[in-house]
Amino acid sequence: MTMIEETRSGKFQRPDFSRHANMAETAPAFLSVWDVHAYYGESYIVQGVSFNVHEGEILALLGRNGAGKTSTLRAIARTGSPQVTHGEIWLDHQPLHRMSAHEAARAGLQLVPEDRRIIPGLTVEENIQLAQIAPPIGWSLERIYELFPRLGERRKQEGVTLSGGEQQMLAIARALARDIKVLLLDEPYEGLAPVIVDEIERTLKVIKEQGITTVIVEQNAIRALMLADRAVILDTGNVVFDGSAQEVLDNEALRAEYLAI
Amino acid sequence: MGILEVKNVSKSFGGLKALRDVNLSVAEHSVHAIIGPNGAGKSTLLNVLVGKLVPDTGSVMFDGQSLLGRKPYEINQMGISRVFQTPEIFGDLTVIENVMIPCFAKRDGVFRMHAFETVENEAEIVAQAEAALADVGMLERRDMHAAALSRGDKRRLELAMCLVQEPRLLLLDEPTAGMARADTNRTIELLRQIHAKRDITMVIIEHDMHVVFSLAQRITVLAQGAPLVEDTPENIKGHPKVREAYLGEAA
Amino acid sequence: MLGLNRQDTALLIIVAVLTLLAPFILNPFPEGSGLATLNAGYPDLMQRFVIYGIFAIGFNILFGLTGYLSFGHAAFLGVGSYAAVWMFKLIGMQVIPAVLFSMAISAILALGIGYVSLRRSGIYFSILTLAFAQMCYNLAYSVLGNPNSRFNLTNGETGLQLTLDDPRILGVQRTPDGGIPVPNFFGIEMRDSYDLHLGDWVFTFSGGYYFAAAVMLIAFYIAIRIFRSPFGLMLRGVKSNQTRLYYTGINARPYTLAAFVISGTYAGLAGGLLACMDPLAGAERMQWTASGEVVLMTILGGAGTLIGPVLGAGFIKYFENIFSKINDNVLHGWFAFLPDGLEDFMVTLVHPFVGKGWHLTLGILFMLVVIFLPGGLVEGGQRILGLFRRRKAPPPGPDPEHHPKPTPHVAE
Amino acid sequence: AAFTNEPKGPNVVFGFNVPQTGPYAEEGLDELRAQQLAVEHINGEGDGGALNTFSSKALQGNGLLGKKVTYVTGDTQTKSDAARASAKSMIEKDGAIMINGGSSSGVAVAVQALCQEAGVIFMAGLTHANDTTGKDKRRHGFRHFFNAYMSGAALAPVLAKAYGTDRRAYHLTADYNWGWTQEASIKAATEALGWETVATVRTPLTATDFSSYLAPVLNSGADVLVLNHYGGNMVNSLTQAVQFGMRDKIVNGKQFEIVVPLYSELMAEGAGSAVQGVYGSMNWNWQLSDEGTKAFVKSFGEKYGRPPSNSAQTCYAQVILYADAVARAGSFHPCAVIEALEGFEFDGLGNGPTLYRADDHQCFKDVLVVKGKENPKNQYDILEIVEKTPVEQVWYEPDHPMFAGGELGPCNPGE
Amino acid sequence: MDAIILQTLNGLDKGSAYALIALGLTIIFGTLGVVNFAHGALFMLGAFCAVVFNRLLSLSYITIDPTQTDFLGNPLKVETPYVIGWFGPEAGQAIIDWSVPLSILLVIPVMGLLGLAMERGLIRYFYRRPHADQILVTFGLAIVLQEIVKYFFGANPIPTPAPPAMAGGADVGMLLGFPENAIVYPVWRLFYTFFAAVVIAAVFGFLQFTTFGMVVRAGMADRETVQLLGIDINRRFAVMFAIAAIVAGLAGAMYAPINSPNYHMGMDFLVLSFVVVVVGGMGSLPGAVAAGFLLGILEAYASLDAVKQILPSIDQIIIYIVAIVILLTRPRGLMGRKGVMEE
Ligand SMILES: Nc1ncnc2c1ncn2[C@@H]1O[C@H](COP(=O)(O)OP(=O)(O)OP(=O)(O)O)[C@@H](O)[C@H]1O
Ligand SMILES: Nc1ncnc2c1ncn2[C@@H]1O[C@H](COP(=O)(O)OP(=O)(O)OP(=O)(O)O)[C@@H](O)[C@H]1O
Ligand SMILES: CC(C)C[C@H](N)C(=O)O
Ligand SMILES: [Mg+2]
Ligand SMILES: [Mg+2]
Repeated sequence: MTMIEETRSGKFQRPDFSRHANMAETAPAFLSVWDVHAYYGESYIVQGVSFNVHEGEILALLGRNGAGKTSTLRAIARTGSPQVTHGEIWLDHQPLHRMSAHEAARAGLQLVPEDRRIIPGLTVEENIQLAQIAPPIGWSLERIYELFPRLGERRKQEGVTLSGGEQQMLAIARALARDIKVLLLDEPYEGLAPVIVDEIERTLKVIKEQGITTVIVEQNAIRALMLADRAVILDTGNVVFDGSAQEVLDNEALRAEYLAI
Repeated sequence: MGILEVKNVSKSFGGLKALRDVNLSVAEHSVHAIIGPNGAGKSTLLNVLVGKLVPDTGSVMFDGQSLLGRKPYEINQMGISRVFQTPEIFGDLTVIENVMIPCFAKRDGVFRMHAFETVENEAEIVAQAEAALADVGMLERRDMHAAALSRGDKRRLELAMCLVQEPRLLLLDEPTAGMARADTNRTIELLRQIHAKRDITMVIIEHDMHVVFSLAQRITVLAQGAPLVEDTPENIKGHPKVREAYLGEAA
Repeated sequence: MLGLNRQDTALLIIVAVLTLLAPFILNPFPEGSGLATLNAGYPDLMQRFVIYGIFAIGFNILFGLTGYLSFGHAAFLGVGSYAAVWMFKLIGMQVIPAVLFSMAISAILALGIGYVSLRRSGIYFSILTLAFAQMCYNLAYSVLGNPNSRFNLTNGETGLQLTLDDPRILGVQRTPDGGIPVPNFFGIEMRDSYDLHLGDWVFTFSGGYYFAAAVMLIAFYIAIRIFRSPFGLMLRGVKSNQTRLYYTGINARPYTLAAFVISGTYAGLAGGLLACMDPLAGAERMQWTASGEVVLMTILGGAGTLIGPVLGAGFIKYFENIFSKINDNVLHGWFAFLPDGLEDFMVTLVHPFVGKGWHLTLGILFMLVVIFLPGGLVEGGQRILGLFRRRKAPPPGPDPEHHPKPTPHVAE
Repeated sequence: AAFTNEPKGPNVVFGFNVPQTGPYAEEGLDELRAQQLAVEHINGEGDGGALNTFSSKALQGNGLLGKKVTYVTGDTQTKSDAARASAKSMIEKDGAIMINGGSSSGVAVAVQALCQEAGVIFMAGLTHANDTTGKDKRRHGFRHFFNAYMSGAALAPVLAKAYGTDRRAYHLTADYNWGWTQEASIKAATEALGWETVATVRTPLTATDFSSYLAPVLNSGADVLVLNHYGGNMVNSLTQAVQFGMRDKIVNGKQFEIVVPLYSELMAEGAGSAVQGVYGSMNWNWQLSDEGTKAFVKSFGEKYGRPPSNSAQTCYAQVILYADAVARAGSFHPCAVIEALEGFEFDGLGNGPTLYRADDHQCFKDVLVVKGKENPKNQYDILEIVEKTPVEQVWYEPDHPMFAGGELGPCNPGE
Repeated sequence: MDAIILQTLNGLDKGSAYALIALGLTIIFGTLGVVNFAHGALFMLGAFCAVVFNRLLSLSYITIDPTQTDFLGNPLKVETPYVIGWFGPEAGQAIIDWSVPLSILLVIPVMGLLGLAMERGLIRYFYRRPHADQILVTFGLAIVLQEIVKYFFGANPIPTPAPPAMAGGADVGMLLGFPENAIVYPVWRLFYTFFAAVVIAAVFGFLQFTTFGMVVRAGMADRETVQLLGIDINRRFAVMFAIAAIVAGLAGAMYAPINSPNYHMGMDFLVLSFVVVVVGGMGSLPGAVAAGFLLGILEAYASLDAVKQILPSIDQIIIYIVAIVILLTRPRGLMGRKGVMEE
C-alpha cells in the first residue's frame, strides 16, 4: 500500500494542531506545515517552521535573501535536500512528510522551482508532456498554449534555449499541466517583463478561482502581498510573522524590520 | 561616437530571427539600459558583445576596435565584463577565491605561468578581492563554498567578480533579479557610486523598472529582435507603444 | 618553511619522515614469523611505492585540479622508461642524465598529445587520450619493436634491455668481471643495499630507494607549491566552471595544457626512475590497463588531495605484490595455532582471497572504499582523526530531538 | 654472505613465479602444482615420484644439504614488468635462491636477465622461443623445455610425410618474440623440404577474433595454415578456422590442412574437437611410457586427479634438476650450481636421456610430434603421439644463425 | 573481390558485437550517465549463462564402466546426461546441442534480475557521484565478477559450440554468383548479425516509440525535477539498467560459439566499446549502433592484405585513428547530444 492509499483508508490521522501557538486560525488547514526542521549537511537552515494554508487561498511566503524560503518550499515538496529531520507536513489529510517527492507530486502538490529547472535536451513540448505522464493530469496542451502563446510558437525549440522569461512561463505551464491542489511558486516573477508579470498575476487569480491553493515566494513583496490573502514572514529559518497580507502592508515597522521595505 | 557601437547586427537561430539589424550606440561613461519583452533578444545581444555568439551580419566596435572574431577572454581583457542572467560562478571554490581569479586575470592577462608563487602571499590581490566583497556586502561569507550561497548572494558574488576587474564597460544582465528589495536598493547605490567614481560605462538589462529608472541615462527598448525606440528615461516612461508592449500598468 | 604554510610544511615533514623511515615502518614483523609475508620493506616494493607515488602525484595535478580525466598517462610512463634505457645504452649508467632525458621526452610527447586532446573536454577528452596512448602502445609493441627492422626502438614485447655490446660512450661497456654495469647515482648503485639486523628483524636500506624517495619528496614539494599557487587556483577554476573563466579574461587552454605537460613529465620521471631501478622497459607498461591503474590509485587515495594519490599508489602496489604471494603454505602457517579441522577450514575460507585471488580482494576493497569513503583513503584518515578530536571535546549538541543527521554520502 | 641469499637457517627458499592471473593462469596453476610436488619429493614427502627413476642419485629425499626446502609463489600476470617485480620480491624479501617458472618467453627473458644481475639461478619454465637460450641467454638461466627450432626440425618431416612436399603454407603468427622465432623456424624447416610459404601474417597477442585474419587465407592459394599461436590465441584461431570450413576445403586439388606447431594439453582441451587430426609438437606428454614419465604421472595424478601438462612436467623437472645440482655440487653457491648443471647428462625424469648443453644452457632430448586424437576415449585422451623425433635430428650448433648473438656472460654470485 | 565480400561479412559480424555491447553501454553510460566499467563483465556473464545452461543440460549421473580405464589405469567413470536419460539419446542430445540458442531462456531472467540488483544495490547510490567514483566502484565490481567466474570456471576458455545445424559454413558465394566454395562463411556468425539486428530493433522500438526513453533522459538530466512532476524515476532507472544488462547478456551468450567464453573476455571488449560509444556520440543510441558497425567494418577492411602492405599494423590501430579523426572533426562524435558528459 502506498502512503496515499494508507491515508485514504484512514490509517493515518491528522495531528491536532491546536496545541501549537502559531495556529490561531480555527478553519481547518488544507496544507499544514508543522515544526519542520531541515539541514543542508551540517548547516541548520529551516529551524522549526510551522504555518497553515487554507483551501483556495494564496499565501505569500516572504523574507530576505537566505532567509530559508526556498528551503522551506523544497522541504514541503520532499526534494530530499535540505534534509528534513523533524516535523510534519499534511496536505488534505495526506501525510506528505512520509512521502517521496514523486508521491507528494501525485498527491497534488507542485513546486515551480526558483531556477526553473527546464530539462535540457527536451523540447518545450516534451517538457510539458513530461508533466503529463504521471497521474493526475491537468490542463491540456492546447489550453496551455492558449495562455502562453509564446510557448506554442516555440514548441519544437529546446527548452533551455528559451529566453529567461519564456523559461519561467514554461515552468509555470508545466505545473498547470498537472492536476494540482497546491501550487508552490518560488519567485515566479523573476526575470519577467512587467506585462508578463501582470499576465501571470491574472493567471494566478484564475487558478485561485478554480480552487487551487497557492504559496508564493516573491522578492517583489508588495506585489505579492497585494495578491495574497495571507502572509508568512521568515527570518533565518524561523517564522516571525503569520497573519493577513493586509496587516503586513499596513505595518510599516514589520516590513522595515524583516523585509527592509 | 560612443564607446560601444553596434551596427546592423543580425542573428538567427534556425528560422528564428533573434536580432534584426540592431543598431546601438552607447556613449562613454554613461549608463545605458536595454529593456524589452521576454525573448526580445536582449541577452542574445549581450552574447554577441562578449563573443559567445557570432552575429550573422553587422559589426561591433568597442573603443574603435572590432570585437568580432575575438575570443571571450580577449574581449574581457579589452575591458568588458559581464554579469550573466543565471549566475555563473565557480561553485567549487570559496567566495574569496571566486573574486581572486578575475583579479589575477586583470593583473596577469590571459595566461601567466605562476606555478611557484603562493596565492595567500599575493597581498595586493587578496586586498582587492576583499574590498570588492565588502562593496557588495559579502565579506562575512568570504570562506564559504560558493555553491552553497543562496541565489541572491550568488548574484552579488558575480557582481563583485566583475567589479573587481574595474572594467571600462560593464554588461549587466538582470543584476538584481531575485534580490530582496533592500539589497536591490543597495546594489543600485553601489552601481551609482562606482559609476560616479570610475571611468566606467554600463549596459544594463533589467525588468525591474525601479532599477532602470534610477540608474539609466538612456534606454533602448528592444522588441522582437529590433530596437523599438531609444530615448531618455522620462520619455520612455510616457511612450505609448512601450507602455503597451512592455511596461503594462507597472510604470 | 620553503614558502609553505604551517599545515603544508607539517605535511611535507611527515611525508619526509615516513619515507626516510619506510624500511622500518614497512617491516613490522620479525623475519621468519608467519606474518613476515606481510612485510613490504624490501627495496623493490619500496621503490615502487615512491615511483608510482610520483606517477599518481603528477596525474593528480591534471585530474585532481582540472578535472580532465586522462586515460592515456601510461604512454608517458612508458616513453620515460624507454628514454632512460636508451640513455643507459648510449651514454652510460649515470641516472641523472637518464632521468632528465625521460622527463624531456615525455614532456614533448605530452605537449603534442595534450595540444590535440585538449580541444575536447569531458569523456571526449578521455577517449582521445586513450586513443593516443593505445597508438603509442601499438607502435612500441609492434611497429617500432621489430628486432629485424632498422627502427627497433623498443624491442617489442620482450622489452628494451641492456646488452653487453651497447656503446655507453661515456661509461664502461662491461664491468671488470664481464657483466653489464648497474645504474648509479655518482657511484651509488641503485642496487646497493645494506641489511640491518636487529634481533629477529631485518631492515634493508637500498640506494635505489633513497634516490627515488628523494626525487619523490622533491616532486611532492613541487606539487604542493602548484596546488597553492595562482596557477593551481586557475586549474581549479577550470574544473569548477570553465565558461566563467573565459568570460573572466582567462584562456583556460594554456593552463590545462601546462597542467597536462607537467603531469606528463611527472609520469615520464616515474618511468625513468622505474628504468633506473630495473633497466628494462616493456611495452605493457603503456597499455590502457596501466593508464587505468593510475586513475584508480588517484581516486582510491582521494583525487584532488595532496597525499591521497601516494596512498592510493601504495595501497594498490601492496596488494599486487604482497597479497599475490600469500599461498596456502603461508596460510597454514598463520592458522597453525588452531585445531586441525578449524585450521583447514580457515585456510579454505581465506584461500579465495589471496594468492591468485588477490584481484578479488582488491576489487572488493575498491568497492568498499568508494562506497563508504567517497573522498578516498584520505577521507578515511580524516574520519579517524575526527573521531579522536571529537572524543576530546564533544561539541555542544543542539536540541537532542533535532539532532542533525550527517548528510548521507551516498545519494539516494 | 658469500653470495646472494646464502641460506643461513634451517630452510632454503625456492621462488615459483608463474602466471596466476591473466590468460595463461591455467597453465601457471598446473606448473605450480608440479613445483609443489617437486618440493614434497625433495623433502621426502609423498611417494618420491620421478626421484626414484632419476639417473642421478644425489638427492636422498631428506631435503637439500641438510635443509628443508620451502617455497614462495608469485604472480607474473604474463607481463614482463609484473614478473620481474614478483621475482625481485622473492629475491629481496623472501631470500629465494632460485626462481622457477614463467609461461611466456618474454617473461622468461626478462626474469632471466634479472636473476643474472641479482646472482640467483633461473630455471626457466614454459618458454619456447629460440632467444631464451639464443641471443638472450644468460649464465644464470637454464631451459629444460625445447624450442621453436626443435619443433620445426621435428615437425617438418612428419608433415612432409603426411601432406606431401608440394604444399603452400600460410602462417598466422602471434606478434611477439616467441611467435616470430617460431614462424622463422617452421618456415625454414618446411621450406627446406620443398614447401612454399605464401604469406606470414602477424596477429596481435590480444586478438580473440581471428575471422578477419582467416578470411584472406582462403583466397591466397595456400593449402596449409600454420598457426603460430598459443594459449587463448590458439584455442580461438583454431576453432574459428574450423568454423570457416577450412578443414573441409580442397585447394590445389589437395585437402586443406591446419598445423599448430606448439601444442599443449590444456589448450587442446580448450579447442575441443577442433584439434582432431591437427599436428603439432610437444616437449613431453603424459602418455609416454618411459619409467620417469610413469612415476611422475602417477604421483601427480594421484595428488591432483588429473594428468600433468607438459609445462607442469618441465617445471617439475627443473626444480628437481636444480636441487640435484646443488646436492652434487655440495653447495648453494650459484657458480658451483651452474658448473654442476652445465653439460649435465641425465635420464629418468621423463622423455629419455637428456643433455644440459654447457654452451647455451639448452636441454637436448627427443621431441614429440603429436596429433589431435580422432576418437578420444576420455576427457584427457586428446592427443596421440605420432613420432618421437630423436635428439640427433633436432640438434643444432650453438652458433646456428637463429641462436647467434648474445653471450652467457660471467657467473655472478651477487652481494 | 571475394576477399572484400568476406571482410564485409566479417565487419558486419564484428560490428554487430560492437553495436550490441555499445548499445547496452550507451543506455547506461549515455543515458543514465554512469561510467559503467562493469559492462564488459555483464557481457562476459551473459556468455557464461550460456555455459551454465549448457552444463545444466549436461548434468550427468555417473556409472562405472569396468571395460575402460582412465589415465591412471583405474576403471573409467562414465557420465550420462540426465536429459539423455529422460528423452532418449537423440532428443536429449539435440537439446544439449541447441543449448546456446536455448540459453536465452536463462539469460533474460538472470541478466534482468542481475541488472536490477546491481542498480538497486549499488549503482543508484552513484548517479550523483563524480564519474571517477563510478569508475572505481564499477571497476571493482567488474574485477569481483570476473574473479568469481574464474573461481568456478577456471581461466581457460570454455568451448561452447553452436548447434550442429548452425556450426558449419554457409556458401554465401553461391548466392552471389560465385563458384562453389569460394566464399564460405560460418552460419552462426551470419545468425549473430541477424540476431543483433533484431535486438537492436527491439530496443529502439521500446525507447523511441514510448515515452520511456524520454523520461529516462529527462531524469538523467535533472532527476529532481522529474520526480517533482510525479514520476517515480528510480523505478525507471532500474528498468533501464536491467534492459542494458539483458542486451549485454544476450550479446555475450550468442557470442559464446564465436569466441569460447573466458573470464576476461569482458575486459577485452570494454575499452573498445567505450570508444565505440563515444565515437557514436554520447547519449545517442543510433550513434552507438552506427559507430559499432562503422568501426567493425573499417577494422575488417584494414586487415585486407592490400591495405596492410601499404600501412603495416594498421588493423590494430585503425579504430583509434578513426576515433581521433572523428572526435577532432565532430566535437560530439557522430550523433552526440550537446551537454552529455562534456563537463
Ligand atoms: N545546497 C546548500 N548547501 C548549503 N547551504 C545552502 C544550500 N542551499 C542554500 N543554503 C543556505 O541556506 C540558506 C537559506 O537558503 P534559501 O535558498 O532557502 O534562501 P532563500 O530565502 O530562498 O533566499 P533567496 O531569496 O536568495 O532565494 C542560505 O543561507 C544559503 O546559504
Ligand atoms: N541557442 C538558441 N537557439 C534557438 N533559439 C534561441 C537560442 N538562444 C536564444 N534563442 C531565442 O532567441 C530569442 C531571444 O532570446 P534572448 O535570450 O536574447 O531574450 P531576452 O531578450 O534576453 O529575454 P529575457 O528578458 O526573457 O531574458 C528567444 O525567443 C529565444 O527563445
Ligand atoms: C605463448 C606463451 C604462453 C608460451 C610460449 N611457449 C612462449 O614461449 O612464449
Ligand atoms: Mg530562494
Ligand atoms: Mg535574457
